[in-house]
Amino acid sequence: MPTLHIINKAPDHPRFPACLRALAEDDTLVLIENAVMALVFESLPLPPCYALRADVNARALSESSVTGVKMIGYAGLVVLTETHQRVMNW
Amino acid sequence: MPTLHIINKAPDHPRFPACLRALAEDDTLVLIENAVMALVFESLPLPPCYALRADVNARALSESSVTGVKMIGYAGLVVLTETHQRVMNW
Amino acid sequence: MTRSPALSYTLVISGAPYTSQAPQSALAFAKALISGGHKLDRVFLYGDGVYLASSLVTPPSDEVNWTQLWSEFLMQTRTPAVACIASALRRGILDSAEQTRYEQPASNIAEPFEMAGLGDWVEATMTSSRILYFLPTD
Amino acid sequence: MTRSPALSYTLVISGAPYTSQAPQSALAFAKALISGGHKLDRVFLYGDGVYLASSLVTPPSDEVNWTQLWSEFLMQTRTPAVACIASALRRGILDSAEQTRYEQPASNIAEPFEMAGLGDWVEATMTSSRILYFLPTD
Amino acid sequence: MHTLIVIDRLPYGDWHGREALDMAFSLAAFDRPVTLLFRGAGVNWLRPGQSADQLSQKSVERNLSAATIFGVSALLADKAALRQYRLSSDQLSQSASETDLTPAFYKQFDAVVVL
Amino acid sequence: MHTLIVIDRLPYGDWHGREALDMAFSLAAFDRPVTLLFRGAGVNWLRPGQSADQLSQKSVERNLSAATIFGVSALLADKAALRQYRLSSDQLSQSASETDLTPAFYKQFDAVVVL
Repeated sequence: MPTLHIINKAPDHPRFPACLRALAEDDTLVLIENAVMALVFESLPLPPCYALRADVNARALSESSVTGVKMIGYAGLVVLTETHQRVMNW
Repeated sequence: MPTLHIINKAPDHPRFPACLRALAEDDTLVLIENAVMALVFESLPLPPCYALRADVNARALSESSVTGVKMIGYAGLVVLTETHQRVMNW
Repeated sequence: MTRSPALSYTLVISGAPYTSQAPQSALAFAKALISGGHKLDRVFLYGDGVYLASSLVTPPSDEVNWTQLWSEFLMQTRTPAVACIASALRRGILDSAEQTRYEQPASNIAEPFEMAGLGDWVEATMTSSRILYFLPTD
Repeated sequence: MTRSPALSYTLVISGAPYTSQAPQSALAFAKALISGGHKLDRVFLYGDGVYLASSLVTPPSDEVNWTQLWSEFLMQTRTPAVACIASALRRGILDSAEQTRYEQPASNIAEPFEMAGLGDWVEATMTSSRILYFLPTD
Repeated sequence: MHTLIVIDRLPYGDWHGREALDMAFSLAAFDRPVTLLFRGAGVNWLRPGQSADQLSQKSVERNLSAATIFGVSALLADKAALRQYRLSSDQLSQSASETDLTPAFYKQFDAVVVL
Repeated sequence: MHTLIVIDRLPYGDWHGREALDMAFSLAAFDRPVTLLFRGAGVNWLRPGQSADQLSQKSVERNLSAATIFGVSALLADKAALRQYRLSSDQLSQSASETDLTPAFYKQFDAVVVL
C-alpha cells in the first residue's frame, strides 16, 4: 500500500535525508513549506515528487523547473490524501 | 582578540559546522545544551573545547571522556566571558 | 476523473503561529478539503500548536491574525476544535474553568477552542479516515 | 587567580520555556554572574522568549515554573526586565496598557517584566560590557 | 491499528520527545497497539545514567522505563544512528532492540507519527 | 562599534529572520553601524521574484530593499552557500556582495548576532 510522505523541513534539516531513506518504490513525496528548497539544493538528490506551489512561489523558485517535480496547489494535496490511505508527516 | 563561541545546537544542526568553520586559532569554543552531544557524534571531528557539565550529565555523557574537552559549570562559563571581550552565540 | 467518496479528516497542529507555517498551511488545507467535498471532523492543537488558541494575540494591522482566521473558519464550518489541556496549561493558555481551578488572574482561550486531553486525539486516530500533522518548521 | 573587575551583562532570551532550554540556561548563568561579583544590567526577552513573561503559565505541580522562578530572581536582584513589545503583542502577551489600547479581554504579562521596544536592546549593546543570547534549541 | 511513534530529537533540549511519549502512553492507555522508535539523534534517549536535576528536569530515562509496563509493545532503536552516536545495543536502557530503518520497516505500521 | 547581524534560515518558514532584520534596522535607526550577512540557507532571502501573498505573508524582498536606505552598511552573502543553492551573485537582489566566511571575516565586527 503506497504511503504519502509530506515533508515541511528544509533540505539541510537532519529529518530530510531520513525521509528520503524511508521512501518505497511506490510511495509519493510532497514538499511543502521550507522543504521546497530541495528543488535547488545541490547536496541532496531529489527523487520524483510534488511541490506545493504557494511555497515555491514565495521562495521564488518557480523558474527552477526540475525534472520529475510537479507543482500542486492545496486542492491537489487533498487529492493526494484521497488516493493514499497512509500519510506520514515529516 | 580571541572570541568565545557558545553553541547550543545539536551536532547535526546545520549551524554546528558553520560555527566550527568560524573558529580562529586563538578562539574558545563552549558546548552547552544539545551541543554537548558532539562529544560522541562520529561524523563531526571536535576541536579542543569546553562542555557544560549540567548538560553533559543530563545526557549521560560524563563517562565519554574526550581528549581536549574540559567540563565546566556555569561559574566557569562566567569566567570565560570575563576573559573574552567578544562572545558569539550560535 | 472519479473522485473518491467523502473522507473525514482530523488535523493536528503542533507548530505555533510565526514560529512556523503550521497554522497557515493547515488552514489552507482545511479549506481545500471542505471544497473537495470532505468532512473536517476536528482540529487538535498539541505542543506549541496551542499558542494558536490565544485570544490575546495582537498582530500589527498589516499582518494576518491567525487566531482570528481560525476562529472564524471553525465557527463557520461548525468544526470541533480542541487544545490539548496539558500542552495549553504549561504554555499559559487557560479557559475559565482552569483559571478558576488554579486561581489565575485571567483566561485567554479563543472561541471556539475547548480544552481536552489526548484521549480526543486517540479517538481521532480511530474514527477519522485521515489524520494529518502540521508540524514546527524545525 | 586574579579575577577581572566587575563587568556588566545584558542577557537576551529568544527561546521559549519547554520549546528550548533558554530560560533555564539563562537563569543558571544569571545567578552565576552575580555570584561572580558582576552586575546584571537587564534581561531582554525577544522573539519566542517573550512567552517566558506569561503570567498564566500553569505547569504540573511536579514541574518547574520558569516564569515564577524568573520573576522571583528579577525582583530579588532588582534587575530591569523587558519583553520586546512587537514580539509580545504578536504572541499574545499583553500588559494593561496594551490590553486597553487594543480592547483585549485581559492582560497577562508577569511581574516585573515591562514592555519596551528594540531601542532598549540597542542601548544594551552600547552600555553593557557583555551581551549574551540564549537561543532556541533549533 | 498499530501506530509507530517516532522520537528523533535529543532529550532535554525541548519538549517534543516528552509530548511524543505522552501520545504513545495515551494510545497504550486506550489499549491501542503502539511501538516507540528512536531514530537519528533520538537514540540518545536510551543512554543509561541520565541525571537531569541540574537542568531542573526529570530524567526521561524514568519516563521510558514505564513504557512497556504501561502497554507500549516495543522500543526500537535506529541501528545506523547507534553507530553514529557511539552507542552499542547492549548499553541501551529499557531493553530496546536495534532495527534497520528500511521502507519496509515503516510499512509494518498503519500510522507513523513524529513531532 | 560595528555589529554583524546574521540570517541563516530560509525565509517564510518562521519569524527569526524578520526579527533579525528588525534588530538590524533598529541599530541603523540609532546610527549604529550594522552589516547584514546571509549565511547557509539564509542566502535564499536574496532570491529575486518572491511572491508570498498565498502564504499571507509580506515578501521579505520588500523589507530588504529598504535596508541600505535605512542605514545598513552592507548586505553580504555566503559564497559557498550561493553555490550550494545554485544562486549566482549576479542574480542576487539588493546589491548584496558575496564573501568567504573565514574566521578573519567575523573578526572584523565587534559584535555578531544570530537568532
